[in-house]
Amino acid sequence: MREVAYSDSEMMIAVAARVLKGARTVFVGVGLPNIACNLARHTVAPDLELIYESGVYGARPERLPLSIGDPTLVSGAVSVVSMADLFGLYLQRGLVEIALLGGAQIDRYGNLNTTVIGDYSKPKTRLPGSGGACEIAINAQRTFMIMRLKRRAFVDKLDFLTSPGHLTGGDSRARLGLPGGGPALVITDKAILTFDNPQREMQLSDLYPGVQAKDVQAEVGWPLRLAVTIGETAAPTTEELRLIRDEVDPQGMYR
Amino acid sequence: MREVAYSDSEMMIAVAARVLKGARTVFVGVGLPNIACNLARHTVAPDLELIYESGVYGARPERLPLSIGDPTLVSGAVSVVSMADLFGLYLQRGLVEIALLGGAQIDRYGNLNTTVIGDYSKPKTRLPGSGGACEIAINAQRTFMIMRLKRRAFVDKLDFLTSPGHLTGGDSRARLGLPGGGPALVITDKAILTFDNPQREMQLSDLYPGVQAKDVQAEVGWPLRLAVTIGETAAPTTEELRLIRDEVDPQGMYR
Amino acid sequence: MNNSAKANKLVSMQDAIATYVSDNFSVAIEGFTGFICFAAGHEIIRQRRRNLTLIRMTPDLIYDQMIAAGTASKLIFSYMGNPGVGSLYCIRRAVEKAIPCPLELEEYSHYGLVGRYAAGASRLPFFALRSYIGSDMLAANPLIKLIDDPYGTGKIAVVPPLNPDVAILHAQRADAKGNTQLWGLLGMQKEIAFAAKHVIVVIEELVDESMIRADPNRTLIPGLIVDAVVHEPYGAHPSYVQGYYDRDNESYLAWDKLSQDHAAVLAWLDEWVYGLENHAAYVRKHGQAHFDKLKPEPLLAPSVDYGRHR
Amino acid sequence: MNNSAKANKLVSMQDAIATYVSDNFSVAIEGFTGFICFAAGHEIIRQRRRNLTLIRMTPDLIYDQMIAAGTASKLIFSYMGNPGVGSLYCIRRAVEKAIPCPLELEEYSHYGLVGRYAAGASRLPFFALRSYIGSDMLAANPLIKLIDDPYGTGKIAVVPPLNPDVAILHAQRADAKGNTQLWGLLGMQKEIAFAAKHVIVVIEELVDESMIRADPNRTLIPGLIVDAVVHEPYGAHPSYVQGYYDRDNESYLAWDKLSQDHAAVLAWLDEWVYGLENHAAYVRKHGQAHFDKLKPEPLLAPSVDYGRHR
Repeated sequence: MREVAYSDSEMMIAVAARVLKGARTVFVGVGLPNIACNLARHTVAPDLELIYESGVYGARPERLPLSIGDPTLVSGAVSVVSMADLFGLYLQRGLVEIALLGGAQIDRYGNLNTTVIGDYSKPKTRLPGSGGACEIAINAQRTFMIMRLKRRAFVDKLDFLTSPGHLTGGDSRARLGLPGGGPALVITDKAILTFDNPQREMQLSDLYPGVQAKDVQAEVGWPLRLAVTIGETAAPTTEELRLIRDEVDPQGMYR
Repeated sequence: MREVAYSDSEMMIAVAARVLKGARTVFVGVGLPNIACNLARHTVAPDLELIYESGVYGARPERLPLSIGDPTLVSGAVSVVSMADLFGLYLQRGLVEIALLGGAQIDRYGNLNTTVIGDYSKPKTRLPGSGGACEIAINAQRTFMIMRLKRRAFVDKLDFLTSPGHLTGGDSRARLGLPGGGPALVITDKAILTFDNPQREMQLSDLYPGVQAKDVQAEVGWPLRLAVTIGETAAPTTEELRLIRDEVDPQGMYR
Repeated sequence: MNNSAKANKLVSMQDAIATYVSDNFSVAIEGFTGFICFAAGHEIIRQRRRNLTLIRMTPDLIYDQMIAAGTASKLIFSYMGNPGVGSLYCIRRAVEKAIPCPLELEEYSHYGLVGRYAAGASRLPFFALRSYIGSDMLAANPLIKLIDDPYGTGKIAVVPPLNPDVAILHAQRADAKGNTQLWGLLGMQKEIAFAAKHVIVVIEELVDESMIRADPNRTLIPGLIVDAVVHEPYGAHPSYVQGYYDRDNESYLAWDKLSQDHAAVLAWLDEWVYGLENHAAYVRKHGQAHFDKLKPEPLLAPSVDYGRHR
Repeated sequence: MNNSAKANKLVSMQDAIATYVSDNFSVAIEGFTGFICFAAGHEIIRQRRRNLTLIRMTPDLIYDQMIAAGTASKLIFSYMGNPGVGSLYCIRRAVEKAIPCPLELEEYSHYGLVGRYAAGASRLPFFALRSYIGSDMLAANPLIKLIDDPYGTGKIAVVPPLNPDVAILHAQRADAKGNTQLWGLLGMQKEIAFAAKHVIVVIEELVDESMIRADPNRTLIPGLIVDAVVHEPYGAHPSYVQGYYDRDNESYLAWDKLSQDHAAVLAWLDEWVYGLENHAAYVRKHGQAHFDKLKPEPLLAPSVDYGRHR
C-alpha cells in the first residue's frame, strides 16, 4: 500500500510529529526529535514552542541545529535563560507538557539507561550519562520515547537505571512522589508502544504498515504485552513527506 | 577648636566615610549612609563600590537617590541583577565587606530592632520590619551602625530582635554559626562606640570634639562600658566639608 | 494557565481585574520601588474587591491605598515603609487600630520573601537561606523553620513556597502573547511571575513579537505563563519605569501628609479612584504636561550582535 | 579574590594559567556547548599540569584532549559526549582502560551539577532539586542525598556546594577590571564564577568600563570576583561564541575519527598544542580565512533606553 517510498526515519518523524497534536511545549533534543517537532509546528501543533535544556524557550532555528547548544537556537528565540532557570522555572515548575527522550536501554516500564553497559564501577561501555534526562523524566508532564527496536536496547533488566519511567509498574512512580506523569509512548521504527494499562507496562498498540507483531516481539527482550486492540499506523502522507524533505530537513541529515 | 562650623550630620558623614578606608564593597541604604559612601569614594576608599539590596552593584548615581530603588542607581551601574542574585551571590556569598545599618532600638551587643515598639502581636508602634536587615546583619563581613544617641534608642532590652548583632555577647554569635563578623562600630552624633572586648559589648571608644563621656551615658539605657583609652575624633576637615557641601550633597538634603 | 496558547491576550485593565481577581484571592502586585502597577491597584479598589490577601515585599503607597479602601484582610510583606519618605499610615491604622478593618500580618525579611517566590516558581518544597537564626522573626512567624544540613554544617533556615492566585507585573514592553521584556531593577518579578497561578502583565509599550525575538536574553517573562496583557501607559505612576518616567516624588511626599488622616484618604480615593472611570481618565486628570516633566533624557544601551547562525 | 581591587587585570594566557592553575587543583572550564575556552585548556596541557580535578557539565573535546594529555586524575561531569556527534573516546579510554592514567568519575545530572554550582555560589550548604528519586544515580554517587521536606510533602534530593579552585570562562567582552558581559546561552557561567575561589575571564573584545556601565543588566560577572582577564580572540575555537563565530563542526567531526586512536591524539597534541607557543600561533596556523568563514552575518539587538535619571 506504500504509494510513495519513505524511509524508517521518515516514518518515525511523521509519527512523532502526529503525537504532538495540540501540544504547547515540548522539551527536545537534536536530530530526529528536532525534525519531528518542526514538522509538528507545520501540521498538528502550530503553537508548539520548543524548549532546550541549554536554556532556550521558543526557538526558531534558521538551520538544523548541530547540537542542543547551537547558536542558531538562540537567534530569534522568545527567551534565553540560564540553565538553572530553565531546569527550575520551566521543567521543574511543570511547564513542559511533553519531553522526547531516548536511551541505550529501555525496560518494560519505560525506565531508561544512558549511563553504562556492564557494571557501573567497571563498565564495559561508558555511555554519556544523564545530562538532563533524569530530571526531565521526573518532571515533564508526559514523556515520549523515540527509539529503534533492537533486542539489545529493549531489555528485560537495565544495567543502570538513569531516568525513571514507571519504575516497577503500577502506582510505584506516584508513590515515590514523582511530579510528572512518566512514559506515555514509545515511538519505534516498527510500531507504537503505549503504557495504557493498570500495570503501566509497555504494550504493543499500533503496527506500522507491513509490520507483524512477531517482528516487534523479535526485537524485545521480554514477552511483550499486547493492547486489547492493535491499530495500524498510517504511512506518512505526501504532505508530511514534502514538508520533511523540502522544509524541515532539506539537507536530509536525518533521513 | 571648631575652625569651621559644621552640623552633627556633617560630623557623622565625615566619620562614617573615614571608617570605610580601603574598603572595596559597602552595602548601603539611602540618606546619610549614601552620602558618607560617596564622600569615602572621594577620599579614603577610591575603589569602593556601592551595593544596594534592590539589585545594584557599582552604582554611580547622577543625583542623590530618593530611595534604594531609585532608577538613578541603575543608569551607569556596573551590574544590575535580580534581588535573589543580589542576596544570594553577593551578600550571602560573603562579598559584602561592610554593611551600614540603623534601627529604632539597639542594645549593648549591637542587636537591632526595626519591627515593633511594644508587643509584637499588639504593637504600640508598628515599624517597617526587617527588609534585608536580618540577612545583612548575619552575612556581611562587618556591620557599622549609624544612629543618633537617644535614650529611647539605646535600650537595655529590645522590644523585638530583628537583626542579630553579637546576640548575648562573647562567642554566642559564632556558636550559632552566623557567617558574618557582626557589629564592629556604632557611629553616633556624639561618639564612636566599638565592640573590641571579649564580651563583644558596646564600649565608648572615641568622643567627638566638646563631648564628655557623661553626655553619651545620658543617652544610653545601660551602664556604658568604657574603652581602655578613649580617643578624640577629629572634627571634619575643610576638605571633607567642601566635598560634602559641593560634591556629594550639594542640595543639602541630609545636613 | 489556561490562556497560555492564545495569540492575543490584550484586554482592558477593567476586564483583566474582573476576570482574574476575585474576592478572597491572594494577589501580588510586585516590583521593587519602581514598576509598581498603581493602575491595577486602583481598578481593584474600583471593583470593590474584599478579603484579599495582599502580597508585596514593600507594600508602598499602593497597598496603603488598597488597605485603606478595605480590600484586604491580610498582608504578606518584608518591609513596610514609604520608601525614602517614612511610614505607611493607612497600614499602621489597620494594624494598630483596625481601621477600616483588622489586618493580619505575615512577615519575612526581603530574602525570605524572595525565597518563598523562588520556591513557588520552581515547585520546590522550600527555599534555604542564611537568615533568621538569632532573630525574633523565627518565633513571630512559624512558617519559617530551621533544618539540619544533611552534610553536617549545622542549622539553616527555610521558608515554604508561595503561589499567589494572581501576580500583576508592570514592564516596559511585551507582545500580544505576553512575552515580556524589562530592564533596570529586575527585583523579584521573574520569580513571582513563575510562582503565580495567573499572571497579568501591564506595559508601557506594545511591540511586535519580532522585537522580543530580536533580544531573547532580555525576555524576563514568557507568554507561556501570562494570561492577560494590558497596555496602560503611565500605569506605574507615581512610581517609576526605568527610562520611561521618573518617580513622582511630590506624590510620595504628599501622601506622607495626607495619609495620616483616614477621612482625607477616603476623600482622595473618591477623587482619584472611585471618581474616575479608568487609568486613562487618571492620566487626563493629571494632564500630559505632568508626565512630560517626569521623562528622563535618553540613555541608550549599545546594541549587541546575536549573529544569524545559519 | 585577592586581586579584586586591581584596576587592570589584563594578563597573557600563559601568565594566567601559571598564576592560578597549579597541580592538584580543581578546575572548571565552563560554557554549555559554546564559550568553551580551548585556549586555556591547551595552555594547561602545554604547562604540563598534573593530577587536576576537571569539572564541566559536558566535558566536550577540550577535556578529552586534556585527559589524553594526562593532566587529570578526576572528572566531575553530567554528560559525557561529543555534542551532536558521538563519544568522547579519550575519556572512555581513561575510564575503561586507564589510558594514559586512571580517571575517577563523579557524576550528576545536569540540574544536579548546576545546583552544586548554585549552592557554591551563594554559600548554601546544599541545593534541593526534584531529581534522582527512583534513579540508580543516587546509589552511584553518595554525595547526592535525600532529605525530608520540613513542610511534610515528602522526600527531596539535595546536592552539596561545589567551590572549584579556579573557573575559566569565555565571554564576548569585558573591561580591564573584569566586568564581563555575555549574551546567548547563559548556561551556568554566573553560578560557577561566583562559586570559584579564583576566576579567569577570557574575552573576544576588551572594552572600556563605560561600555559595561551603559548596559548593566547585561553584566553577568562583576570584576569584584575576577582575578585575571585574558584578551584572546578565537579562544573558544572550535566551539562557538554567539555573534562572533560559529562552531567549527569539521573539527568536531574530525575529532570523532582521530580520537579513536591514542597515538593519533598524541600526534595531534604535538602539532596543535605542544608545537605552538600560544593561542595566537594556533590562530596563525589555521589562517585568518579559516575564521572568516565561521563569522555569522550580523543580527543586532534593538537598543533599550535606561534614561538619565538625574
